[in-house]
Amino acid sequence: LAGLPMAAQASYCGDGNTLTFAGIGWESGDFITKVMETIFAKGYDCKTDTITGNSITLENAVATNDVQIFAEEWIGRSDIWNKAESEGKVQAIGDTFAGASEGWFVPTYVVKGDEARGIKPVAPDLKSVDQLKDPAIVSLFSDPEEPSKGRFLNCPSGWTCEGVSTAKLEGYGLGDSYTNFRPGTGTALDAAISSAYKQGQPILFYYWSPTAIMGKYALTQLEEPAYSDACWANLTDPAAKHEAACAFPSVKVAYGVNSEFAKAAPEIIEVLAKATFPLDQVNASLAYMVDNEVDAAKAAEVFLKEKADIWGAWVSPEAKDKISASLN
Amino acid sequence: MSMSGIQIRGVSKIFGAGADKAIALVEQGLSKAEILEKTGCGVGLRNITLDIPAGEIFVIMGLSGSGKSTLVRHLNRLIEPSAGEIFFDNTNVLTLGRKELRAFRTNRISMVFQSFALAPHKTVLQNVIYGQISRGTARKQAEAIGMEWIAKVGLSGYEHRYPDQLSGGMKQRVGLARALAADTDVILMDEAFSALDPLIRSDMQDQLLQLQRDLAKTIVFITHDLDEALRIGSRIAILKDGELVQVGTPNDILANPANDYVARFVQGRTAVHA
Amino acid sequence: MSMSGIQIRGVSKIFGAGADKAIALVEQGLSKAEILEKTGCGVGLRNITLDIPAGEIFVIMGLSGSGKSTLVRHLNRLIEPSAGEIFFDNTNVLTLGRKELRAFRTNRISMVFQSFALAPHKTVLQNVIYGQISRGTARKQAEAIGMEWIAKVGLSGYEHRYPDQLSGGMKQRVGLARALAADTDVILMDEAFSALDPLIRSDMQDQLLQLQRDLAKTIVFITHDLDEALRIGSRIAILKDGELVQVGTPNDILANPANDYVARFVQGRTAVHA
Amino acid sequence: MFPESLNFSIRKPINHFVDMLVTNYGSTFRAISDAILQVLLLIEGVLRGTPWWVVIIAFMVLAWLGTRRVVLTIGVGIMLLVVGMLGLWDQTMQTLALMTMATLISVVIGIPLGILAAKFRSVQRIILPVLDVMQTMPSFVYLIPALMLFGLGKVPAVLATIIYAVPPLIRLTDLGIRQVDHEVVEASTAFGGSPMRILFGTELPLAMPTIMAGLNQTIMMALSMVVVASMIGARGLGETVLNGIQTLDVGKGLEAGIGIVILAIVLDRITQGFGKPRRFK
Amino acid sequence: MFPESLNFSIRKPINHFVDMLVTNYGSTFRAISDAILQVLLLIEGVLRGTPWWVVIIAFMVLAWLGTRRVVLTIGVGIMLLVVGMLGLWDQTMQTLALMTMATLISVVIGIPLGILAAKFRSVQRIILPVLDVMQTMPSFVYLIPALMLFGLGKVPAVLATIIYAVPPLIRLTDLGIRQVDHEVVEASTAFGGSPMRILFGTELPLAMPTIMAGLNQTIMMALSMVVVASMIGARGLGETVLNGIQTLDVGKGLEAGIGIVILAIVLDRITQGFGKPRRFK
Ligand SMILES: Nc1ncnc2c1ncn2[C@@H]1O[C@H](COP(=O)(O)OP(=O)(O)OP(=O)(O)O)[C@@H](O)[C@H]1O
Ligand SMILES: Nc1ncnc2c1ncn2[C@@H]1O[C@H](COP(=O)(O)OP(=O)(O)OP(=O)(O)O)[C@@H](O)[C@H]1O
Ligand SMILES: [Mg+2]
Ligand SMILES: [Mg+2]
Repeated sequence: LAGLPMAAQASYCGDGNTLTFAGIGWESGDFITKVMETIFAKGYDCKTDTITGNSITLENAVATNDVQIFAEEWIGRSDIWNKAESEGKVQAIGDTFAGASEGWFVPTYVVKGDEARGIKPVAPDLKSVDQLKDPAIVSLFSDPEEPSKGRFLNCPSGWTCEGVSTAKLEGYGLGDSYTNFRPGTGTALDAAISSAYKQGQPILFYYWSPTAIMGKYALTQLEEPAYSDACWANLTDPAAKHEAACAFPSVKVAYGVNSEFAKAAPEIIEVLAKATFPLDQVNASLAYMVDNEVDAAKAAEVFLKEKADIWGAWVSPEAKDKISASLN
Repeated sequence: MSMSGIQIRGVSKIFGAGADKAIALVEQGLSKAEILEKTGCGVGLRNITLDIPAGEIFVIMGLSGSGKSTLVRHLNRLIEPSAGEIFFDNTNVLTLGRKELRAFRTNRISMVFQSFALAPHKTVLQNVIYGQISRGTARKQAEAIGMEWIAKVGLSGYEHRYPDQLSGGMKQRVGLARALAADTDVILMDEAFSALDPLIRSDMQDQLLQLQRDLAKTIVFITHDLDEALRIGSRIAILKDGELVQVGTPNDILANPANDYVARFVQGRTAVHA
Repeated sequence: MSMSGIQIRGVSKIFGAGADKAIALVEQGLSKAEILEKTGCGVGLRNITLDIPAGEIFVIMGLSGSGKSTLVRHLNRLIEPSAGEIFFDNTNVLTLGRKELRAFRTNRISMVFQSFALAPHKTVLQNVIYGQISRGTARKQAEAIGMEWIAKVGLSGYEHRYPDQLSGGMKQRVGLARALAADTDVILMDEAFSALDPLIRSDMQDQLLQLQRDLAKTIVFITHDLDEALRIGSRIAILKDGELVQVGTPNDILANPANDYVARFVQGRTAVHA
Repeated sequence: MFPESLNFSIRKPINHFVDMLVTNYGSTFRAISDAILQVLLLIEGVLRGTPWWVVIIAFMVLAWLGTRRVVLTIGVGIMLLVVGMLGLWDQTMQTLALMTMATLISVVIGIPLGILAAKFRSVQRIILPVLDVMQTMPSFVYLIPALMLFGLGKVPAVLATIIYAVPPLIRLTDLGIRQVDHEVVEASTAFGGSPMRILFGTELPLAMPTIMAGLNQTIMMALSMVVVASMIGARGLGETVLNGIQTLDVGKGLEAGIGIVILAIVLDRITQGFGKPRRFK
Repeated sequence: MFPESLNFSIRKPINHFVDMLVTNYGSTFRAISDAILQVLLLIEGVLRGTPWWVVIIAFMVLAWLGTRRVVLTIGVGIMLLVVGMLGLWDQTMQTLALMTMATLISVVIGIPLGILAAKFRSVQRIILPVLDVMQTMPSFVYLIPALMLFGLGKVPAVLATIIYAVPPLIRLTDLGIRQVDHEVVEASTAFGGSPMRILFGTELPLAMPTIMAGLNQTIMMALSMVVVASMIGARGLGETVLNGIQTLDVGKGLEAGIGIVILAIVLDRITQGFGKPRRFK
């Protein structure tokens, strides 16, 4: 090794390692992963790979260094991640995008109606969470399995947001009038929302943005009391009694990486630290996928071709040239 | 006439695929062995025409594999003929619809199988009353009839045993009781006594004769035992390689065997009460 | 002496659970029917002691259900006795280990089953050569032996057929050929001719006699046909309800039946070449 | 690699078809769904409303009636007690309601179809590839449209469970009947047994061991769907498993998994007991 | 409700045990995993490296040799062509490699175990509850520790597939051998057939229809695990299904689902063909 002329180029990729991404299934994660993969493959001559899986297995794989980068990690949302982070096995780098938010939603036609589809507003005054107690509103969201109650579609079981929303339901005093319906998977939640939306029916659910659902459908977030640290501490403590609740804090979405990898590949970490997608850009790309019925790879290609001004700032000039060249 | 018995008219049966080709060869007069070699088809019966009068014990004899079982299976249509017709009291059995066929089988004809064919999951009694139950007899009554026949074939004490707990001859007697308990006009008996010892056998022969005399049942009886045939048969038919070689009263056959084959079959016996 | 035959010593067999209790009742001398009623156990054999000399055709007769099949199945240990011992050339068959037992079965003893027990997935030829192949004979050679026996039982042309394409008597002959092709010292024949017509049957009897004369085979033969027993048997044993009633040469038995039962069995026959 | 020029896709028409269905016929399907739901809720209500010890005793009585085996009866009692002690009683009753319903419907559908397949070669020819699809098409592919049409929760869960679990019962009923000794059936025919009597008196009893192997597989496969059922919002043990998995809490998942296994064993042993002929008990 | 005072939990000890395993024995398990992986990669390499038309012809030849049925042989060709035309060739070959491996290992494990269970009542008594656990314990419960030990990807996928798919083969081999006509076996015994000859010459051939029903179920269940396999990182058709599901793209999921069904049908028909006795072809 000593004989090699100044192995200054000694880098993670240069040493022949494969840079493995988590193959995230949802649209934005898929899109971002495709963009970053192309950047490292073309700009930094990395051997790249993507491994599919559901998010638990993939997060776990980051902890074991089977996967190096989880491109859209909603920090604090998954117990697996929290545990691995506290053990120092993984860390969050940069911000994948800023301004992600979460909350409780209803379709906008519930409040405003939708003339084009002939839907009348059924709850024109509905604005905030505290109105949900109103029996008229409860009966709007009636649960077929327990018709006397309304149905609140929570986050899938096991996600951190599920615990928080459960605590909120109690905190807002809605526990007796709504069933806390946990759909089991993100897919089930999405299917329920999109089915209700297509049929113009009222539905009350937890959701987050940026997402394809959020891009596709007109949704209205219900107002909640302002966020406070004390309130949040109470909501996230499963043992506590919840008497009041408040809004979600703004969410940090970052690149989740393996800690050993982070040590071994500072040049990659440097790029990740800078690579923040503007929120409207993510939304635009998601809309592009929906409108044109194309997959994330195509959207990533279009983004890289057309928005060099955005991603150009994340990489070194040589890398930028190489990437641009590869696109043509 | 009210009881006209069974008429078999030109019945042939070919086993195996390509029966058409084989039946043409049968008409050309090729032998069973030749046809087997040429087409792979087995000739079961060839052009059998035969009258079985009502109220008689009609015995069928012949070499092993000569088509005896095949012939009697045609009578209750367990086998469909490749050619020919079968009349039963002047109705063509082959044209019976599903329902008529079932009624025919429950009320008119029953059978003792060469291989017993008992239901392994049913007790002796349940096996024996099968025919009666099929016909709609109330279970109580059917069981009384069944117990009677079980006693007559010497199986009292075994009515709640299962077939796999019986000896070969006992199984055969269950099959026998099953056919007799069905109380039909016609009973087909395919080597029904072959597994019985001489004592029980002669007892059974007596019962059969009595049944025929008292109730005028028509019994088609396959046997290999010439003594038995002579003792109980009103008439004897002899088959060879699927062909009918001779049919007549026992004395006819003993006195005037149609050919050498029949002569060898009845060798050493002379006509009685001739 | 080199060929000492088979000795059966005090063998009893009880079928069903609770054999111990039943065997006590057997010793108290209760009847088969009583024991069946009391314990639900079937008495197969009770305290049989019998010598079967080597090189003879030994016939076993008796009522249906009297224990004949059960007795011969003890000889090749398809059934284990509830009590008693069996010696074969002075070795106790019941003490043979797995391997010895297998060697004993391949080389010394073969069997014709009352219910044929052919392998349905094997052709006639494959069934017939089973014993030879078990013994390790090369397939070519085994097939030659098999074809020879198939011809001898009159089934040439059927060697590549499957059992379900054969008539009852033909199946029985396959079973016969299988036992004979195994070429063992002892052959157990459980009603081996019961489904055969008189012509083939007498032919088979001749072959059996010849086999015994030429090769000094020991043949244990169960039959219900007294003529047959008298014709081929060197010695006849008569069973009743699992008990041995009489054993002796045909003439002995005809001349001095041990009791009324035996007398009825041999009724109407007189001793020949006395 | 396969040449791209030959490619075609059914993706868009399928998606548009699903959209159309959901948009236009959603309410019809909801009505159907609600009807099924009422039955389910009834069973569940009974099971959850009954005190735990009554349920355990009831199952022990069933086990005894089915098998007449003391050890097994006590075993059933202990296993159900374990479920309760693991703190899973309520979830277990929810899952049990779902599985009982799915198994019952599977039997009602599966055995007759198996019989038809055994009797008519044409039915068999049509049914076999359908069963292949039912067993191997990933359930979410049809669950998504089902979710959209029937709503989240128990109804699509029962449907998916039946679709996945019924094929082995159909297949083995078919096989069992075809394997019945031809001679015995022939004898029944010769004595004028009606097709129904032959079927119920001869063929089904003789095919019973094979049919019961099919029912065993149906129960096993139904219980292997418990987690999928929870993925679409059916409550019960599956939800606990899912929660355990998603929080990497293997112990929690295992506890609920044990609950599922116990349910499977209890349901299986009892049904097998009832399926065994009296003679061999 | 079940009284809480009776509760106990095995959750913590299990979790600690898993932690301990991962921490202390992780590298050992990785080594095992790598060995299995090599074999898998070999099969996959061959399948993916061969031109598509060669693969299709090879399968058609196999189908012909197995079944001697023209329609079926052509059907196999057309179905594989459809997979290619749906643009799923490469994924299909990846899945095929995984499934071939899993099925082969299942046969190698399943038939001998089934035979042992049929021969020895004690083996059967031990094996049956284990099979119940294998079929109904939700796979993720054991997959999570497996993932931690073996790493992501094909190896745990093959393991999970085998665990889930092998039980019906064991069960039906057992049942099939027990159902063989006692008299025929007795005759073979009387002629001195060795246990091996009786097994291979008499029992297995006569049990074949039932065993093949088991193999059919094993193949069906293996292919029903394709999506789970992809959830833990195995490539192939499951990946496409998963992606389709997560984006509510029913059409995409359905296309890949059809690919899975086709694989199931092709594998099943070919193996069934080879399992049928020559007499009935
Ligand atoms: N497996 C069994 N289980 C119970 N009882 C049996 C069994 N096998 C035979 N038996 C009984 O043992 C007795 C003798 O049977 P065996 O088969 O030896 O009679 P057999 O003399 O050969 O009669 P056959 O001439 O009718 O063949 C019979 O009463 C029968 O019921
Ligand atoms: N299912 C079948 N398939 C093919 N051939 C058959 C079939 N059944 C019978 N045969 C053939 O038909 C012929 C007549 O058989 P059948 O059973 O009628 O003879 P049988 O006279 O009853 O003989 P046995 O006295 O031996 O019972 C035989 O050559 C037999 O091989
Ligand atoms: Mg016959
Ligand atoms: Mg006998």
